[in-house]
Amino acid sequence: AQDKSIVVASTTSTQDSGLFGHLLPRFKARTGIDAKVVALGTGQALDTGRRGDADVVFVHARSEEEKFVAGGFGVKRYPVMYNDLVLIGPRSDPGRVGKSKDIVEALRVLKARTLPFISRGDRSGTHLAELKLWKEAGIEPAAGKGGWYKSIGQGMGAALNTASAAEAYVLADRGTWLSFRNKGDLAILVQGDKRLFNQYGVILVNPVKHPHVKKAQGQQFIDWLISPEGQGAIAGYKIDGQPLFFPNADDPNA
Amino acid sequence: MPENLSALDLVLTGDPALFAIVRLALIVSLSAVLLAALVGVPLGAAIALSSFRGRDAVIVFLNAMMGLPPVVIGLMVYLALSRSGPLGSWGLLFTPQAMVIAQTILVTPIIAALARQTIEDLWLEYRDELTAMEVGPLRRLATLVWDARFSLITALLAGFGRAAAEVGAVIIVGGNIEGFTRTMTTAIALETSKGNLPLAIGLGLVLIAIVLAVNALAWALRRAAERLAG
Amino acid sequence: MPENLSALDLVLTGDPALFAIVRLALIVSLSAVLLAALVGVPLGAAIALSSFRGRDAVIVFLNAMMGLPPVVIGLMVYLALSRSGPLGSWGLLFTPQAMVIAQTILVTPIIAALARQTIEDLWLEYRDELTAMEVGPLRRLATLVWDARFSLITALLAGFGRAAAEVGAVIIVGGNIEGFTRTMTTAIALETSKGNLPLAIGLGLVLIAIVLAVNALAWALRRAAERLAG
Amino acid sequence: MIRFEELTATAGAVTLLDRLSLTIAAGPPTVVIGPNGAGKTTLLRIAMGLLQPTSGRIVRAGDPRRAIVFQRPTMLRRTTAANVRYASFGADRTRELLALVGLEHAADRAARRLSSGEQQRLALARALAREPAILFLDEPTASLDPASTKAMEDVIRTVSQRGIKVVMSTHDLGEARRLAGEVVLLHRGRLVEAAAAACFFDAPGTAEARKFIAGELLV
Amino acid sequence: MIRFEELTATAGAVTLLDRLSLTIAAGPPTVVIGPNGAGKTTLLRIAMGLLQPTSGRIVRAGDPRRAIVFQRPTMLRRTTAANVRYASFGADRTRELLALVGLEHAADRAARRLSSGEQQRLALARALAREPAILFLDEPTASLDPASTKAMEDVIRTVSQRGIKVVMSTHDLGEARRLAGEVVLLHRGRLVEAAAAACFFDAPGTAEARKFIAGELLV
Ligand SMILES: Nc1ncnc2c1ncn2[C@@H]1O[C@H](COP(=O)(O)OP(=O)(O)OP(=O)(O)O)[C@@H](O)[C@H]1O
Ligand SMILES: Nc1ncnc2c1ncn2[C@@H]1O[C@H](COP(=O)(O)OP(=O)(O)OP(=O)(O)O)[C@@H](O)[C@H]1O
Ligand SMILES: [Mg+2]
Ligand SMILES: [Mg+2]
Repeated sequence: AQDKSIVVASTTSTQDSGLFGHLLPRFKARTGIDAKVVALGTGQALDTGRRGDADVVFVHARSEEEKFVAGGFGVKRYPVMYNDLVLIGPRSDPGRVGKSKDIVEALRVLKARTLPFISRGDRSGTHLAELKLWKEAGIEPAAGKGGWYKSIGQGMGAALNTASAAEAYVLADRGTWLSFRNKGDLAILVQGDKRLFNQYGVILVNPVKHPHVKKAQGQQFIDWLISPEGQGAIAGYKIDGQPLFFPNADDPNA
Repeated sequence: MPENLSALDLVLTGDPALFAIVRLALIVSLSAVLLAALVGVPLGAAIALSSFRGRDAVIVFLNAMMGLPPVVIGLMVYLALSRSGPLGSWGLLFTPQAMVIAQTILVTPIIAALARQTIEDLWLEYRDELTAMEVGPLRRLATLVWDARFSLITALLAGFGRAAAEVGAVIIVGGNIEGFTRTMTTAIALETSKGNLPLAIGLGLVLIAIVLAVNALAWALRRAAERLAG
Repeated sequence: MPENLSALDLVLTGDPALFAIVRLALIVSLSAVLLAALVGVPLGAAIALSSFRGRDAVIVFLNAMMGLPPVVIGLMVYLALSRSGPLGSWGLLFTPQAMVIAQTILVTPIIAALARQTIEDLWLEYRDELTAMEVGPLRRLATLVWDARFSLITALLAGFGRAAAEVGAVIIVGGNIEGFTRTMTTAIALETSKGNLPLAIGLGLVLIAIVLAVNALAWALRRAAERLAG
Repeated sequence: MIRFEELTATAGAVTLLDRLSLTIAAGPPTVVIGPNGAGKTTLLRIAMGLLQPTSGRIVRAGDPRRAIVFQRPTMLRRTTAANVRYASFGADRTRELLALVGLEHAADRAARRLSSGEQQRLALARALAREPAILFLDEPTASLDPASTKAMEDVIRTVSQRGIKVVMSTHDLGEARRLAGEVVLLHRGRLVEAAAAACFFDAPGTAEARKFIAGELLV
Repeated sequence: MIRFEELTATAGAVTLLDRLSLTIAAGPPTVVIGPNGAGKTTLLRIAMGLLQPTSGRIVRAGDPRRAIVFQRPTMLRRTTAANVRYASFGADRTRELLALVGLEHAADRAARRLSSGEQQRLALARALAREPAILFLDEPTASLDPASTKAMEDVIRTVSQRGIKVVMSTHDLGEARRLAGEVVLLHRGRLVEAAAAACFFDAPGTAEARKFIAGELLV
């Protein structure tokens, strides 16, 4: 092949959940393009795009993505899909937070009973979402640092591994959780709260800024993702019969 | 680590978080090197001095263990110390002690393999005399370690370099918990994944400066000891 | 890597993805060690043989460079090779070549520092004779490297161990792209973050087996050469 | 005290000793002579247990403590006194031994910095510190000045009279005459002649011995 | 050819050479004698340029090529022949030189496995391979058998007659008598006497020289 390939900077959650393993072969079959995915923290992924080291960024932190486009680094942001965050904790659930669907209430209980909580602490999309939730709960978790609130500065998988070994609570995206193999005694305790939704967007890196960006092939990738075929492929990715991501390219507000 | 600050700012303002991280990084890697030296040097010396069937295989194995992947060591220690693991009751996972354990496992073969080579080279020179003096195995070992001590420092420094720079194992067993098990290398990894590359590199330079300082100190001690030894 | 399969299954079924990963891991780390040896051994030897003001400082620096943090090296190579960096036009970021560059930088000081010590120990023995023979600097260097070659193998193996086990630098500059820049260590890191610890450890064991095989081969060659040299 | 039976030692294609049989009995020194490469050092090393013969047998009466002064002694990286102390067996006689070999003045100097002759003398002190029953000396006076050679020969005579069996090699035929009870002539790894010193020098039994005594080249 | 002016060499508290002045002129061998530790090796090493004196001056006429046979030569980890070839200057005379020192038979053996005497002979071949104008020999016959010693002395005489200046040390006063044009007696780093060989042995100018020749202990 005459080097039909693009570099996609994405996040660990999409890679660790196995979504790309599902999508890329289909994309390649359709277009003949190799999408090389580099899975990074959200901040690092955007930075990679900013430097022109990727052709496409595919992340989940809307405000950061909009900044990226506004700064002229990206052409246009397309919403692609969402998944949801879930509160994971020990099956025994010492805080009895699993009874309600209210994530903010659950966080208040954790803080009140100083139950161990693992924060990714890496300014990833998931981490930013977590901070927003603490804010809504009126809690400054930094006060618990080193005690019940452990900020580990690592990816989703590592955070789950830590929670599994430490029997702690942790906020995770459903996709990573479902594909995660080291669940141990952990289980989903809180889910379904609207505030837990997590939107993914895809952006072509601006070829005006970085002339070597493979504009046509990158756009082909984006077009495919938001096409009915791509959206169908996303919806079709399931683990144990459960979908991990929900396509919503047609939702202009996403 | 405070946002929007360069590593230089942190150093200049004497940032307490940075100070704690540096302290922990030094304690963990120096403890690991100390423990690894206590095991690795005698082990390397014992292999250098002995001859038995399968000795070559043991040396190959030891040399290969210099290539133990940190992530794998980290995982194994993690599984052992995890609550559901065999040593879970010790409650050591995600503590500095766990990091010392993992790094000790990582560094011991490096020190042992390099010490083996160094001591074997000296043994070639001493073998006849010590054998003729009927020096017993333990004393023989002690003599060679002592007389090779200046060359062995390089082996220890190689081990220290590995421990100080290593991130894969400590992040798994230590968990990179802010204010508790965050060391220089895990902090650098974190800033990298945040996309805060200038701070990451700044911290890297601080780490390199610290490693340099430790090396300079070790060399100064060596030179002083050499002068005393005449 | 296919899900739900143990590393043993992958090995036994001759999984092509695993095979490609092993191949790349070997190519990258062996190339890095080769390049590092080409630079590091002469460099270490040159320092061992020379005497100049500030030599101690150079040795301290070299020893300290054994502790270069892979993540920092990774970042620096990343920034240099990035499209916005000085060498961006080479288009090497996220390629195996970038991984070789980063690992070469990482391993060169290790090989140089260990070679320096080994050759300095031999130089003590040869100095008078070679000086009396007025052997020129280049020939002197070649003679010592050649005559110390059997001991130097341990230095090369230490470098290989570091390169084979290293993940921090290669993941940053290689990007761990499936089918392209995924090596054993980055695959292990990925499986770890997927929580697939048995597969991660299984791959780790495969990696250790490969490192063992390379070491055994190196040792066998050394023994054969030793026998030939008499 | 030691009997060698049909000792053969080879290294690769080279024969170091060739079916050598010899009995070393108590009494005045046994002196091994022979051209360079004859196998003198090899014989002493085998007797000392440092080298295993390829074939043949070594029979010892009991397990007498042995000590050796190598042809090229290696000093440990310590002071002169510490080298002797290191080797000491039983009571510490370091001062006395250093005085015996004339090195009191260098007691606290790094042993590896001593001159060759000084090192050879230190090696003797070290060997004596082991209080051996058999003492092997490989060309012990080769680097010594005339006065030290005399002194060393006196030491050898003294320890020999005290009952220590001395087995030594030398290239100095005068020295062999002065010290030997028995002379052993080696050539190319073979034992040419072993005889009481008086007989050997006055009436050598072989042409090779006659030639060697005359200082002629053996081929 | 070489003049030493007020050479002093110290190492720590030890004085190796003490204000030594000496002129070495072309002609028959200069033989340096003196007790162990007198400074003979030190003097040769300084003359060879391997050691820097602490003070004093060395004046050389031109830059004649020098070679040395050390008291304890170090063999490179190669064969006997390769050791000579390594040192060769100009045309390769390895075979000829090995024949000269009687080591043709050992040409392909590992040099480090040679016996001490063989190594000493090899070291001479190696030094001659450099085609030196000045040849330093530090006790070149110390480990040689009587026949080899004779042969070595013949070699020394021959090269000396061919115009190579030989400066050697020895403990063998007979050898000094046989070879020396000039004798230099050192004691404790000081030059005691430097004189033509005939004068030195027949009419030593100092009490120390008289004692040394008589084989008495110098204190
Ligand atoms: N680097 C050094 N440090 C301390 N002392 C030294 C050093 N080098 C030599 N000496 C001492 O200087 C003295 C002279 O040594 P040198 O080797 O020149 O003696 P020499 O005349 O060659 O003796 P020998 O006949 O035993 O070979 C000796 O007493 C030796 O111990
Ligand atoms: N390990 C070895 N491999 C090959 N040849 C050897 C080995 N050791 C000794 N030789 C050879 O065996 C012969 C005997 O050596 P040895 O050292 O016993 O001689 P020697 O009689 O002590 O000689 P010298 O008078 O020179 O000290 C020599 O020719 C030497 O080169
Ligand atoms: Mg010998
Ligand atoms: Mg000397």
